[in-house]
Amino acid sequence: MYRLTDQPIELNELLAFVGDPAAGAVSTFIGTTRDNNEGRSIISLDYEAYPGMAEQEIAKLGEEAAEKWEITRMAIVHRIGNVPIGEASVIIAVSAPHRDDAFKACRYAIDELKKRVPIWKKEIYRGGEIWIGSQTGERFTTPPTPSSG
Amino acid sequence: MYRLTDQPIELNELLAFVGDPAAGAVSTFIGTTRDNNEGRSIISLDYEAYPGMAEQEIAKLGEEAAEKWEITRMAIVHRIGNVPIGEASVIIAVSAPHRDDAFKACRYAIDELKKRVPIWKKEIYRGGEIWIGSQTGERFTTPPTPSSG
Amino acid sequence: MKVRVKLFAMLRERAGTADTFHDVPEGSTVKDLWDDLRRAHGGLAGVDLRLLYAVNSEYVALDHRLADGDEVAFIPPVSGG
Amino acid sequence: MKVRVKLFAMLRERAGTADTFHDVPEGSTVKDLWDDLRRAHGGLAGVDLRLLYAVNSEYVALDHRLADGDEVAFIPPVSGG
Repeated sequence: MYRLTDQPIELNELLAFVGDPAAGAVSTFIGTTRDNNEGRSIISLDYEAYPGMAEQEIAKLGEEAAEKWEITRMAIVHRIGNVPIGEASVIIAVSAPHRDDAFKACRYAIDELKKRVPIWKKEIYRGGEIWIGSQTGERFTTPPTPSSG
Repeated sequence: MYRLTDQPIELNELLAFVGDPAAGAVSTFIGTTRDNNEGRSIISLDYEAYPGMAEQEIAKLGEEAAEKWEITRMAIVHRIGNVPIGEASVIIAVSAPHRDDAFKACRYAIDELKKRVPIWKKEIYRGGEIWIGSQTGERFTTPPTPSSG
Repeated sequence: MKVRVKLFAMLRERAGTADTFHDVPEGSTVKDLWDDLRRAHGGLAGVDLRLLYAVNSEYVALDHRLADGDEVAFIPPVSGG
Repeated sequence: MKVRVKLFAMLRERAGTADTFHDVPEGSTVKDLWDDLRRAHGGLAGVDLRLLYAVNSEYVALDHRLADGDEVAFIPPVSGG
């Protein structure tokens, strides 16, 4: 299960998908919106993706993980749009016969996702907005627009 | 939240407990009953604990993890009694500002739990029962009793 | 040749466009197209980020040669997760 | 002195008891108690597992000296998780 959604991610759905009688271990990772980042007080995050390619790259992560470790099933769901504090922007679930494979595949997926899946987050913080990854000092900081503020 | 239970473990309860606006990452581990082990066809697992000491040792794992990594909150719940195939015997959830700490603390907790928390599992398989960890060849295999199937 | 251009996140905002069609000469590379775009959109001129490039949803190098009908995406530093 | 003895898992099954009280001489160690138990319960005689020992819920060494009222647990290889 490799997909984007503009709705809250349902962890139970991912767990049902990866559940298997042959699996003895499930590792999950949940990325949530924190209320602060580098001294900025965060209101929410806005996620944007390159649809099609993002899902394709996410599916590649799963294939690569399955080549590297003995895993049973994997699910990666990334949320797009506005994600309030405390809600999940991404959930990864991996089942495997043994825990070492589950942990390593889960860690690999989130690390690689952050490096190369075409998804971007804009931080909406008290006092402005900033595209994370593209910030270079204040040059790329834009004031919040009335509609998104 | 460090406890034993004789009921199915509710992951959502653990996630609610570790959820925190300051946390950006949650790593969870779910250990489930597999349908096979070393060629044996498993029917279920029976878990027994030294109550009191088991909970105390589980809580120590959390304290140790909090000394080693920057974590926000941790929950470890282990199920006792009969655990059918596919159901969780243990769930660990760790929240942290950043994912590296969450993953490492979660991994540490399950690895150490398996080494020193006084909990034991007896495998009920087709053809017999065996205390995992105490098996030394067939010497310690006992035939299933009619009541435990 | 005609190619479709996709801009995202900060690039999209600076260009003021997300999805456009461009005419490019035969033999153009991704770099040629990017240079064109920077001339066409003043907001892109100052961008000095390390970009990635995808043609038809696969990452390619900056000197990748374009074909008619290609979908070309300019990908600023990703920040999913 | 009187101590409480807790046996678990395979040890419990082999001894046929989980929770009993024993009289031990002053100055007895965990090892002395274990030797006693093996004499008392034939099922424990053949056990050659690497055990752990806890007194009042804290792991101790085999030569730990017991006190009156201690709760002594004999812990076969754990297998939680």
